[in-house]
Order: sequence, then structure tokens, then C-alpha cells
Amino acid sequence: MTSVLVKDLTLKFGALTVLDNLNIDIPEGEFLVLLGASGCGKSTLLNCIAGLLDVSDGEIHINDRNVTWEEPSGRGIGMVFQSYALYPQMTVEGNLSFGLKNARMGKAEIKKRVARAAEILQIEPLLHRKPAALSGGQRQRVAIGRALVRDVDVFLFDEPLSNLDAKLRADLRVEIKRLHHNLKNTMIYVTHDQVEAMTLADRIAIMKGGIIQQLDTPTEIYNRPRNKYVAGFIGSPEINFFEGLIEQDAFSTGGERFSLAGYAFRGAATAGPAWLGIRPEHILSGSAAKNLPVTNEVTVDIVEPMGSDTLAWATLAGVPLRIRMDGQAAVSTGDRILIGFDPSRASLFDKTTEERL
Amino acid sequence: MADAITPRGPKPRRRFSRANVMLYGTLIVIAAYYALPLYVMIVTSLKGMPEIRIGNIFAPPVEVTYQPWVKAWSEACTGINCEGLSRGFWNSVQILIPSVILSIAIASVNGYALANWKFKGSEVFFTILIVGAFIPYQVMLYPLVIILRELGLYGSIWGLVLVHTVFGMPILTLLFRNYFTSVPEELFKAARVDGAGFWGIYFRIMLPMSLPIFVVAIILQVTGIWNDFLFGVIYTKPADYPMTVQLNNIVNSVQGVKEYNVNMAATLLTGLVPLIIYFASGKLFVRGIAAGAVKG
Amino acid sequence: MSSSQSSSRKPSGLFRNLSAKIASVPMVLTALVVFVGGTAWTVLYSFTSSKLLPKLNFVGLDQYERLWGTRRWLISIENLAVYGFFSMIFTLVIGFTLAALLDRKIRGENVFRTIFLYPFALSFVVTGLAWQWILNPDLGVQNVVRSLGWESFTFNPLNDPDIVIYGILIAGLWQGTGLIMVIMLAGLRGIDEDIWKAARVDGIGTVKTYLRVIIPMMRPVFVTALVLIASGIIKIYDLVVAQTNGGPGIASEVPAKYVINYMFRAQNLGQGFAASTMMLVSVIIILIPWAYLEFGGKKRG
Amino acid sequence: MRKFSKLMASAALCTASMAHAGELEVTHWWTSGGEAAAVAEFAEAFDATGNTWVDGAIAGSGGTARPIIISRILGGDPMGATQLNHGRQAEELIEAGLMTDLTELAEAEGWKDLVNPSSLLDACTFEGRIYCVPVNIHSAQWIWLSHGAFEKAGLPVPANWNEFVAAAPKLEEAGITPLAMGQQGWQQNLAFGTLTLAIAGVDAWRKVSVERDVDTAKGPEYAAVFEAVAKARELARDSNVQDWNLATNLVITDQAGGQIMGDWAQGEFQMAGQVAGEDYTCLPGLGVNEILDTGGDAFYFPVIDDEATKEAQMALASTLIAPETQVAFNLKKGSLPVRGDIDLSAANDCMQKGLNILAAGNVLPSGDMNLTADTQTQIEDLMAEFWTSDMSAADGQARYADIIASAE
Repeated sequence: MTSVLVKDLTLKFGALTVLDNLNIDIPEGEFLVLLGASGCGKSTLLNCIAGLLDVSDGEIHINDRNVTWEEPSGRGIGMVFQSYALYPQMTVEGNLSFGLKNARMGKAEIKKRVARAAEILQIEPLLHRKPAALSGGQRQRVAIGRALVRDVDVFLFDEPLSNLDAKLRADLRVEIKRLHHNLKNTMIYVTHDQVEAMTLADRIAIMKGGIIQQLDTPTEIYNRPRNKYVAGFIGSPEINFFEGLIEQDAFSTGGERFSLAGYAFRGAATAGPAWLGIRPEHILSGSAAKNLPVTNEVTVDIVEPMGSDTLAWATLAGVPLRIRMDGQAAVSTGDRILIGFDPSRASLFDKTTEERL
Repeated sequence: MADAITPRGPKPRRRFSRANVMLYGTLIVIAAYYALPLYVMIVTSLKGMPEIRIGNIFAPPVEVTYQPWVKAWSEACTGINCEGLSRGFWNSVQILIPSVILSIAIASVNGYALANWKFKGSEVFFTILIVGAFIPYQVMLYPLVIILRELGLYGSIWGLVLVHTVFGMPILTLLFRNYFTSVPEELFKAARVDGAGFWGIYFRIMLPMSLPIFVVAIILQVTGIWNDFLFGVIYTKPADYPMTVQLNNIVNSVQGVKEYNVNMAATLLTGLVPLIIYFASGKLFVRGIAAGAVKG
Repeated sequence: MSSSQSSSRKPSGLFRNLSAKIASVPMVLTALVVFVGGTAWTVLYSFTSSKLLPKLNFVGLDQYERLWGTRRWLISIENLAVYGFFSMIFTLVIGFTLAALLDRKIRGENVFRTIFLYPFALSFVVTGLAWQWILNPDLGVQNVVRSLGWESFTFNPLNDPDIVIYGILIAGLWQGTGLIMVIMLAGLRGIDEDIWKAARVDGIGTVKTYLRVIIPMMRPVFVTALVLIASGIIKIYDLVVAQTNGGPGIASEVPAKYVINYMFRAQNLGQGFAASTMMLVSVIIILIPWAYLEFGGKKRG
Repeated sequence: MRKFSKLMASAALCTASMAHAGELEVTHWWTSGGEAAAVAEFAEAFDATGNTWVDGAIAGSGGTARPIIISRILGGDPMGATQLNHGRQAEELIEAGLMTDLTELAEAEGWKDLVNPSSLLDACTFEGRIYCVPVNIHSAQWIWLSHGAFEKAGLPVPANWNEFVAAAPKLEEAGITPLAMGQQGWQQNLAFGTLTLAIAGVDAWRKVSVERDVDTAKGPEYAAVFEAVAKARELARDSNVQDWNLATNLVITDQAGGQIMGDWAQGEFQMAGQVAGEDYTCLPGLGVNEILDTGGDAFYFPVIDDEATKEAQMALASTLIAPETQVAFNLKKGSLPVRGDIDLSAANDCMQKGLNILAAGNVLPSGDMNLTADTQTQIEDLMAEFWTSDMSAADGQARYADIIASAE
């Protein structure tokens, strides 16, 4: 049963098209993440689904019900905002029960639901405190609780963690994942942080300029990016790009020729100008690189040790190359090292359309 | 069971939905209540007396005459001397300019000193000033009469200028202090490191940055001083009466029948200067007052 | 200022930022001489029987006994209470409603705001006169409505002693609500947009959101508005002089006018000072603990 | 007290108004049509002496003007000369040494024997020295009746208050307001004073206003007075004009039957070209008790340390009391001259009546002479409240008695 269906959704602010004919089908219980740089339209899409913005065209269905013209409260959705948007003058309990009281729900029922939400989110001790007396993480949990108590079908998160410090963000990320696991509700989560996207999402929608670049599972997006933009956006440290030419199963660039043996073309193998992308973590060095189809000798320009692993910078075919090595690898500037990669891990994009080949 | 129209695209909002009608309705009615007096005054000030007596005051003038304005400006009499409001106007201007300059200069320095150069007791004086802003003027009227008499300023324009400076100081100082405290601290520290002194920082750094708050202060003081009646009546003699006091005299000293058109023209003339400033400064007037008041 | 000891140690407090102190001399003088000195002087002389000239012949509380025995003073206090109460409530209600209406992103917001605020730029004398004419029976509303056919229509507040204060209230509201609307609008615009979205998601109606969420959040703005309105009410003088000059009879007298009349017209300074001290007491009871909490106490801003 | 006033005097001296020689700023509150014309006579006469009259008219009746004049004198910025109602008002100013002593000029020009009645000059004397020049005699005890109004109602012009009250219902039928009354405290107080003299009589009036005997104030005579005032309030119910000359205008234009107002109302009638006896009638003492009070206006001369100004002050003092000026001024003003030795043949019928009563000597000092400004203000407030509310005559009388009890 489809939980949320977005059909031919378009939104225009005057002449500017913010969302361009989007179609998304989110099954029951899925955790979909809308990922993209700021201004790509992800928050706007979320607000459209929530009903806070009137769409210019297209329909929105929740639980197979056409809610395009419904008020947000009539759509069975709960929303958690980046600024938490808690009612500052009310206690935590007040915040949780305000929506229910307004819907004239029985006192006992309200009490039960608030208790359940407080127990799930471990905020029982905070019930009588005012938002001002809570930490960022606690406030976020109360914001989630506000949707929880209303037994909504769909949870909408609008960059909920971006106001928190790194450590708290990691803790809360895990909590949200556990929450999703327990509740099995459909969740739509907007963020610009790819780590959150990769860790939380069942599927990710990479967005740019109001258009969905790719809607797929994290591993699919990571390994087979649909276009150059997605490849460049996902993965940290960033993917290496080489501009060159494909000539029967080889790729020549800046004086180097890489074999393309084993590369799974989507369609028929083609030739012509293209981009080759290879992720730093897919480049092996030293002995492991020996029997790889593509190998080269390079000099290490800079070394960036990061504890768990080390990032080495070199130059290949006139282009700076990022190589990720094991944290303990003994490498220093000036070393000549052997590196190589398996073409099947690489990605090829058409020069002009930047679409995956 | 496809319903007649499947909801698609933006929710059809009826142009005259009940909420919209109610919203714009109340706004228009209230706007009429607010605009009514100005409209009545303008309309009546352009009518001849006969037309006023028989017609109703809301009807636009049948034959427009500017005679009431001319009379109000140069001929309306209080007792024997009939110079109209012009003398009051120039008196008000003579009172206004020194008062505005003096009160803003002192208040801005106060605010600046309070914001950045706190010295022992400076907060005490500031608190007294703020508490002073709420003390009704009546309590300090007579002592000021004595102070001005000792300074030999009583009854002169400069006496009134001093009174306006004194009574304008609390609110203005508060405004400037709030503004200067919102100036980033680092800017002030950097200037100190560069060796700038109290006045150096004030003139070269603080002043250039504080144009918006100066405009607000000017707007507040100009409307406040121009519209003052209480101090004008007590601290000046008839020859120096500001426009508001003279307006009250003209409208109240009656030669035979009350000339409403001249009186309304005179009232409009008195209100002209603050109105022009208000319409000219528009948004700034609003933003400034809100900033000063809300933050205060 | 304490006299500075020999400056072996670092220079004593007196000389540290000398120029700041010199620059603050006018403020200090005003605060001490005018505000503190003036008030003390008036309160002191309110216990004397000074007539035309201040004389220090003390008469204890006689002036106050006479004050509270004078019918005109009792009417003034009653008027101030009525005017103050209604002016406070209506200014806040109308001010907030207008601000809320304007905050709804409507067309023509600037035009409406300009219309609502222009009266604030006008003086009380102009306001008083304008409303004197509009409420005048032979010229204003009553005459117009009668000319429209409703012969028996009578609307003559300024000549009816019982309701003249409401005539002044209409003019006072006309002049005062604009500023409060502006302050409320600034407060409303300061509220984080997400709060509105959260309320919509929770299914809370617009009006209820205003009452239960937005207004509690705007407590500081309301406090500032209350303080501004209250200080305006206490000082009301020009509006009454221009609109009714205390008439009909003494029905629309106000404390401030009582003070001025008794100090200058009746040449009885003692009585005038007693009345102005009473005004000071009323301010102290209502305003100063409040204002101190807002401005003096926790210094925000 | 002495030290303080010395300080005040010195302050006055050092900031004398910067008028040049011969120029004198004269403040007064004669701003209505008739009054302004009369003042012009003074100005003309004074200019004729080579000095120049700088007019300082202050609008808004004595109540508004007096405080302004006094605070200017106290504030050390005195005017050359000023009108004041002689009596207690200027007492403290004289005590503080701020008023010029005119005794030499008075003795040189023999004011003592030419001012009639002598009580006028007594009001100007303080501890034996003369400080002001009385310029006219105003009496308040008049009622002005419009012939036109009574003709319209088909009634003869009444000869006294009781006839006037009897004629009132008929007037109302003809759509005429019986009694025109301005909405200001001092006018209502004047009507009260007039009714007191007419109904309670001089003895009761003197006991209360001069000796401040509270029992008489509570007595039957004053009860009758307050009944009459309540009746008068009834008659003036729907005349909601403010200024006195607007009320007089109602009488001139036959919209009102009559008005109780001092003899300065005559100025308005003259300005409107009406003739006493034909268009309007004046009844002194409301035609019941022909007694006039001899209040009136006088000019004081604040002390100014400038020889030329002092000379101009003396010149103005003698001009004001000169016979020709007295005649010209009083004719226009409608008041009686202070000099007994001039004949006012040109005076109209009402002024003749006043002169006869004056000559007959049944006159008495005005309220200003013996009640302090403070008490006067309280009585005015009481009257303002009485006339605009439905306070009963008895309550009014009780409140009046309290004020008299507390007056010093």
C-alpha cells in the first residue's frame, strides 16, 4: 500500500519554477531522505507534502487519499522543524498535548499517549520543564514527540539536526533510526548532510534545481551514480574525475590509458568524449594494487592523516588524485607508490549529457 | 468512485472567501475611522462659511476657496494683533532646531558613554533618568521655572529649548544606549587597540555607523517638540508662543461667530510639519520606533 | 566623587575614563538636579501653604486633606481611572488586532499602516480640536446623520457630563493605537515562521494560535506597550484642554489640568504641588516596579 | 520671606524687557469685538503722547491670561504695564515689591478726590501706597433683554427677574432659549453673584462675602438664591455656547430672551449697531434690587529698571485716567468711568442708569476685592459643576457654605 504518492508535482513562485514535475512513490514504512545542496527545493517539496505550501500543479496522495487540497492537520502528518518550533510558554507536557486538546480528545487518552511518547523518547523527567530549560537534543526529542502523540501516518523532518553540535547529531541520528525501526512509520527526511542520508535512508532522492537527479538506495547511489552531479555530491572525500576519450574498452586521458575491462556499460558500449570517476577509497596502493587491471606509479604530493584513515594527494594524467589509505599506512610526501583500481568500481559519464554510460 | 473533480494543483480559493471579506472589511472600516478627521478638516478648510452652515461637513466643497488658509496663516487674530499662525510657525521653528540639535547631541553622547564607557555610578544615573521618564512633568514644572529664572532664561526661547532637552533626554538616551550596545564589541575594542580615545571613537566610528538611530531620534524629537503644548504655554511669553499654543488661542478667541473653515485650516497648518516628516520618513519612522521601543 | 588618594597605585576610579565622565555631566546634572531635586522640592513644598510664591510655612497634611475633599479632584481621579482603564484595554486590543490583520501578508499593507499611524504624528491639540468638531452636535456626526433623515438621532458626548470622558477616549484612541500597532507588528514579525507552521500542522486555528501561542510569546512586547500607554495616560493634559477644556462644567477634568490650574490660575502652589505629588504616587504604585523590572533589572538590548 | 522677595526683585531688575525708550508692552485680555475696539482708544491716546503702545493681548478670558501675566512678572521678564482686576490678586506681587509705587503721581494729579467711588482707589492701595490705576467700573448685576425675542413670543419686555421667569415658557414655545449662558465657570459664577444681590440683598451678601459668616450662607436668604439659580439653570438648559460674547450674540440675534452679564456686554451690542432702549433693554440688579458692585479693571506697572520705560509708564498712567481717554474708552467698552467729574451725556440709556445708581451711592466692593483667587476658583468650579449637572439647590448651598468656611 503506497504511503505517500507525489504525482506530476510542480511549484512556481511567479515565473521561477521551484519544483519541476516531480513523481515519487513512497511505500509504507519507508525512510526516504531528500538530499541536496541548499536551494535545491528539498524543503519546499517537504512543505508541499505537509500542505504548508499550495502546489502549482500535480497531486499529493497520503494513504491512497488525495490530500492536495487538505489542510496540514487533515493529512495525518507530523513535522519536526530545524528550529524545533516548540511553544516556548508551555511546558513539555503542554507542547505534547496542545494539538490533542485542540482536537477535543479525552483527557485519559491524551495522558496515555503523552506517557507512551515520553517513554519512547525517554523524556519523562522533562515533562514539567519549559523548552528554554532543555538542551538542543532534548528539544528535538520533544518536537518528535509532538508528532508521535498524534499517531500520524507520515513523519516529516526538515533538517532537524543541523542546529546541534557534531557529537549530539550522531547520538540523535541513531535515535531517529531506532525510532523508525520501532514505529515502522513512513518518514521523509530533508538534509544537506550526506552522512545522515547514507546512514538513515532506505532510499535517497538527490535533488538539484527542483529536479530529482536520482532516487535509489544508498548503495546504488554510492556505487552507480546516475550522473556526474550525483557522483560528485555523494562520497567524502570527493570522487576523482578524469576528462578523456573512450576508445574500444580503454579510456585515454592526459597521456594515460586506463583499461575498461569489466566495466558494466548500461547500454551498448559507446565511444567518444566522457568523464571517468573513481572514488579515492576504490584506489588501492602498494601490494594490493599489483594485479589490478589499471595500475600506475605516482609521486605523493601531500599526506592528510585523519586517524581512522589517511588521505594522500598525488597527480595522475595531469589531474590531482585523491587516494584513501589505511590509517596506519606509512607514506610520506615524495614517495613513489604504485596505485591501481578495478574499472568495474569506476563510473563513466557522457561528456555533454553527464549521464552515466 | 472517482469524485466529480479530482483535487489537483492549487486549492481553489474563492476570491471573496468569507475570511477575506471579513479581513478587508474590518480594515477598510477602521481605516475610514482613522482617515475621517483628516478628510473632514481638509474638506471644511476649503469651503466658505455659508457652505459649511448649510451643507454637511462630509460633503466635498462645491466651490473651493483658499481664503481660509490665507486667513489662518496671516490674518487670524488673537485679540488685537492679527498675524495669524505665521508668527507661531516661526517661533516653533526657532524652538525646534536648537532643541533637536542639543537634545540629540547630549543624548547620543550619554548613550555612547553608557554603552561603552561604564564608570562607577553611570548605571545609577541612567536608572534615575529612566525612572524620571515616567515621573509626570507636572511634578517638575515649578522647580524648572525657578531654575530657568535663576539662569535668566525664563520666558525666552532658550528656556524652552533647555526644557525640551531635559525632558527628551531619558527616552533618547535609552534609544542610543540600546543602539550602541548592539554595535559589535570587537569594533570598539579594535579602535581602543588602535589608540583612539573617547571622542575619537565617538566621531570616527560610532557616529558614522549610527545614521538610522539618528534619523529615528530626529523624527521622535521633531514630532515631540513641534507638538508640545504644555511647556509652550508655561515657559514662553505670548510673543514667543509655539504654533500649537497659538492655534489653541486662535480657535478659542472668538470674534462673533466661530469660523470653522479658518480654524480647520489653522489646525492643518499646525499638523503639516509633523505629517510631512511622517510621510517622508515612512518606513524608517516605523522601523526606528519599533526598534527603539521593542528593544527598550 | 571620592577625593583621589596619592596615585601610587593605579589611578583611582575617578580619573580612569575622565572624558566619559565629563561627557556625562549633563546627564548627571539632569538626573540629580531636575529629576531628583525637582521632585523632592515639589514634594517638600506640598506640605506648605504657599500661595503665589513658594514659602516654607509648613501646614502638614492640610493640602492633602483639602485635595481629597475637593469635588473637582475626585472627578479628575475618576476620569483618569475610566480613561486609563478603557484606553489601556482598547489600545492593546485594537493595536494587536490591526497588527495581526496587517501581518497576514495582505495587499495594501503599507497604505493601511500609513493611515493607522499618521495620527500619532499629530499633536494632541490638533487631535482634540479635530474630534471636538466631529463630535459637535451642530456641525459633526449628529448633524450629518440628521440631515440623512434620522431626525431624532442625538450624539452629543462632549456636552453630556456623564459620557464626555468617552468622547475624549475616542480621540485618545485615534491618536494612540497607531504606535502600539507598530510595536505589535514588529513583535509579530519577530516570531519564527516555523511556529506558525507547527501550529498549522497541529491543526490549531488561526485565532487560537494567536491567543494561546503568539500572545504568550510576545510578553515583552506587551509589557513595553503597557508601559508606553500608561505613561501616556498619566500625562494627559493637552488633549482635554483642546477638546473640552474640562467642560461641560468640570465633568472632564483630569489631574494634570487640576495641577496646572491650581498652581497658576488659583495661585495656590501648595495645592498644585499636593496634586502633582499624588500623580507621582499613582505613577510609583503602577509603573516604576514594572518599568524597573524591564529596563533597570535585567539589562537586555 | 523678605530675603526671598529681595531675590525676586533683583531678578526682575536685571532682565528688564528690552523695549526701547517710549515703547511699552501692555498685556490685557480684552479680545472680543467690543473690548478690542475700546483698547484701541487707549492705544491711540497713548501713542499721541509720543510713546508707542505695544499690544500684548492674551486670549481666553481673565482665567487664562492672569496666570501668564503673573508668571512672567515672577519669572523676571515683566511687561511694561498690565491689566489686572484690582483686589487680592496682585496683593502678593505688591508684597514682593514687584509693582511700581504710583503714590506721587496719584497725589500730584489728585486722584484721591476725582476717583468716585473712593472704594476703587482703596482696592489699589496696599499699606497706604497706591499701586494701580483704576480705569473703569464694571458691574456684573445686569440682565440684557432682547426686544425682538419677546416681540416674536408676543410678550412685553419684562421689568424684573420674576416677570422674566414667568415669561420663559412662552419664549420656549416660540423656540427661543429663555436665558443665554456661556459654559464657563466665571460666567456662571457672575450670574450666581447677581442673583444673590438681587434676591438675598446687600446685608446678607456682605455678611457672607466680606465677613464670611457661614450661618448666613446656610440661611434662608441663600436658600432662595440657590432656588433661583436652579431655575436659571433650567432656563439656560439648551444654550451650549462656550464664550460669553457668543451668548450675547444669541441675544443680539433674538435667538435668546436674555443674558445675565456685566456691563461690558454693551460693547457687543454697540458693535452690532443696536440701540439701548430700542433693540435691547438693560435691567440693573435684575430690576429687583438696583445695587451695582464696583469691580472693574485697573492697570499695574511692574518695576522695570529703565528710566525711559519708567517715564513711559507714568505717561500711560496719567493718560489712562485723563478725562478724554476715560470718556472715549468707557463709551466703547460700555463700562462706567472712574472719574466723577466728567459728564457722559453721549452715554446711552443703560450707562445713564449705571451713572445714576453710582451717583446715588448704592454700590459695594466686588467679590474680587475680598475673596482670594483660590476661593474664587473653588466657587467657580462649584458653579461650573452646578450648572451642568442636576445637583439640587440644597446640595449646592451646602457646598458653597463649606467653601466660605474654608476661605481665608
